[in-house]
Amino acid sequence: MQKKGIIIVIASLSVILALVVLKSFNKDAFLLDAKRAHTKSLEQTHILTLPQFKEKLQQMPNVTVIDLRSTKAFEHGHFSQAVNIPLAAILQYPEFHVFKDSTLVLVSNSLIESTQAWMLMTQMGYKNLFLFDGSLDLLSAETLSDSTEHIGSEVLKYKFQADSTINLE
Amino acid sequence: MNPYLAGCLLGSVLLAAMYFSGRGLGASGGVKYAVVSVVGAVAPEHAEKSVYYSSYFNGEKKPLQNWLVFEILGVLAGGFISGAFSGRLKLKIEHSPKISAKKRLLFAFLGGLFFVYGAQLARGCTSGAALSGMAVLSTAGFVTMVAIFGSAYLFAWFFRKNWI
Amino acid sequence: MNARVLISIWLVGMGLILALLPNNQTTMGQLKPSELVEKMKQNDGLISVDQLARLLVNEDSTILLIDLRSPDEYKECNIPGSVNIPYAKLMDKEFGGYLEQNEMKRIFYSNSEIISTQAWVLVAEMDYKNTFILQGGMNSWYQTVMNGRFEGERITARENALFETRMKARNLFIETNSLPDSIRFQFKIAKQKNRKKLDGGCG
Amino acid sequence: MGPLFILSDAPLWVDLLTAFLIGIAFGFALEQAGFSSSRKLAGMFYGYDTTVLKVFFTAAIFALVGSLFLQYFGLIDLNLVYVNEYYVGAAIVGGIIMGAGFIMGGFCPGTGICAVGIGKIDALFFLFGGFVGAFLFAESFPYIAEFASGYYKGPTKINEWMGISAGLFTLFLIIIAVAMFWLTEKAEKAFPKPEITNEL
Repeated sequence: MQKKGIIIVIASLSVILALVVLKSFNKDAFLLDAKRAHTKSLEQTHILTLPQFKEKLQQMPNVTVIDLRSTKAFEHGHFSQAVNIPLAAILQYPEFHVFKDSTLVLVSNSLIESTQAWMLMTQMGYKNLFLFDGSLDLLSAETLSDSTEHIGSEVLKYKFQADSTINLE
Repeated sequence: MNPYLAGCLLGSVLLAAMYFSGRGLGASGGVKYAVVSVVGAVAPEHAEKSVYYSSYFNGEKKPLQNWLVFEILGVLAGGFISGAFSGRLKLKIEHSPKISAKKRLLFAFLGGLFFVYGAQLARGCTSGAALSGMAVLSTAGFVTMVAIFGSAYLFAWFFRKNWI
Repeated sequence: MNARVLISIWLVGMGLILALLPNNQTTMGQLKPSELVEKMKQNDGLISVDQLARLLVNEDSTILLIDLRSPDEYKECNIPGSVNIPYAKLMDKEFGGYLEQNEMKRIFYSNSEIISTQAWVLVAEMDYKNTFILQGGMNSWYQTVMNGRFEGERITARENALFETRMKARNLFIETNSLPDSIRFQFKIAKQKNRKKLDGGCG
Repeated sequence: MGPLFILSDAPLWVDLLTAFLIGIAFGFALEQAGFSSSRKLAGMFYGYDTTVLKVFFTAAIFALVGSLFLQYFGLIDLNLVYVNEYYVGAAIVGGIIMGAGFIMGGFCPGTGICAVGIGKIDALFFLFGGFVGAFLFAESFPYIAEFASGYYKGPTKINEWMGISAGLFTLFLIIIAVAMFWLTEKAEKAFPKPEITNEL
């Protein structure tokens, strides 16, 4: 009777411990839940406008640019420090975890795509992660033109006027 | 049964209630719903006027169509099954030899009155507030638990003749 | 070794494991990263400004248009029929009724696409369906619907229809946003969630 | 994923049937623990039989530990499990009245109903008293409503109030419980009442 009790106690404890260890080593799981990702995204420091992006590239030469476009578009022209990881294949990329501690900037042709990647990677525990607030289509990929005046895209560029004549501000 | 084993059994019942219905166990609430529906049937006008009763009659559900009422019926059946299982079924008045059976019944009646009155005030009895409340880490559960056991220990000296 | 020692060892062991668990328990119904990427790949969560204009003009009643901008921006101007849930308050319980459902089409919009995409990801990973991002956001709405000059000659019926839809949507937008504030916001307060109250206790 | 019937909008009768089945298991567990005897229950307050304390704490901690593990493995959403509303004054005063009722009657409502199930007549009177108590409360409610609904703190959790994680609080609770189990066994040796405990 006593022996049986000891066996039950030890067995149940080790089963739970094993399950917990298994879960914590599971790679296909988020580190941050939706609530924390939401809090993190509220800081808005991850959105880089063009001038901020250029500054970042100059200040930190070891920034890694993650180019989310298709391989074809990437081969056409890209940043010198860019790595091509299409969003669809982002989890299959072999050395994905290597970037865990470096500063990363996500770029793409579509803001939706880079924001999705940002949310995904933030929840997977990537920290110094930024996204470029703009489309690569509009830039020449190798040289960033200085002439483009750029404010964040999340600013309304128009003003509502009741008389239906709407002016660009 | 070994108390710790019985505790684990009771704990798994509580866990099942949380897992299936998202709530803890309870008992005094069933008593309340029985009283509410009796009052509603006997004196409908009074029940309609009263702030307390009317809140139980304005929903779609009848007061007796309640989780707790059915749970309590189950407790009655479960006690019977277990009693039959262990050969403890017997009509009797259990009391200390130092007091008469009548006195025991009077105190049992008073005890029930106080207990359910207090449970209504605290929104839960030992099972609904203390046990289930502790299992979900609710502050109310811990406070009620400490108050129940604390006051019972305080009053224990006055009623020692009833028990020992 | 009696029962008390056994249960004590068992409980303390469980307690130690629990105390050492990381405190970032995943919330309910959260997708795995691979499942979320699958959802992103499908790319069916987008709606263009013209599609939205058509839905508005046809008075589609299955859409739930959600403005994620700040209350000030919302008051300045908003797309007719939208309710304002500022992005900062998206995860608040009171707006749960808008997110935790599969029936209505949620359309998130902000001035651009970043904030609405963030909201889209948060809802998508809770495994709710029927969520859309307004492509280009409010800026694109202005550019296409409000300021859009129809280029080229209007030849085909299709082009004609597109132009008409834009015109109607533009008029609708101007009409509703020109109304005095007291009328504009009378019916447009985001409803509190009406999920059934948790039942329990025995009081 | 749990709680099953909250997330799935199950029809009412399924929920009520579950309630009945859970009730049977509840009554069975209470009776097997010996809670159908008022003298065993009262024994806790005089130290000769501390079964109540052992069962009570083991059950609460078992359910707590179980629910936290279920949450960790994503099987239950604890946000959807009812957390008792905290009315400070009502909880304390109600608890004190309940303690007095406990030592007078020797049952609590759950154990009383379970004892009725095996034919205890004193438990039946306890239950009658309970009906009267509930009736008196309903009738006196208008006079005490202000107190009963005052000092409202919402469904707060004690670990959040203390600012620590649920797991850490559980560990503290377990350590307290284990110390209490040890003390109760000492008490049973210090205040033995063999003439009562042998009878039970």
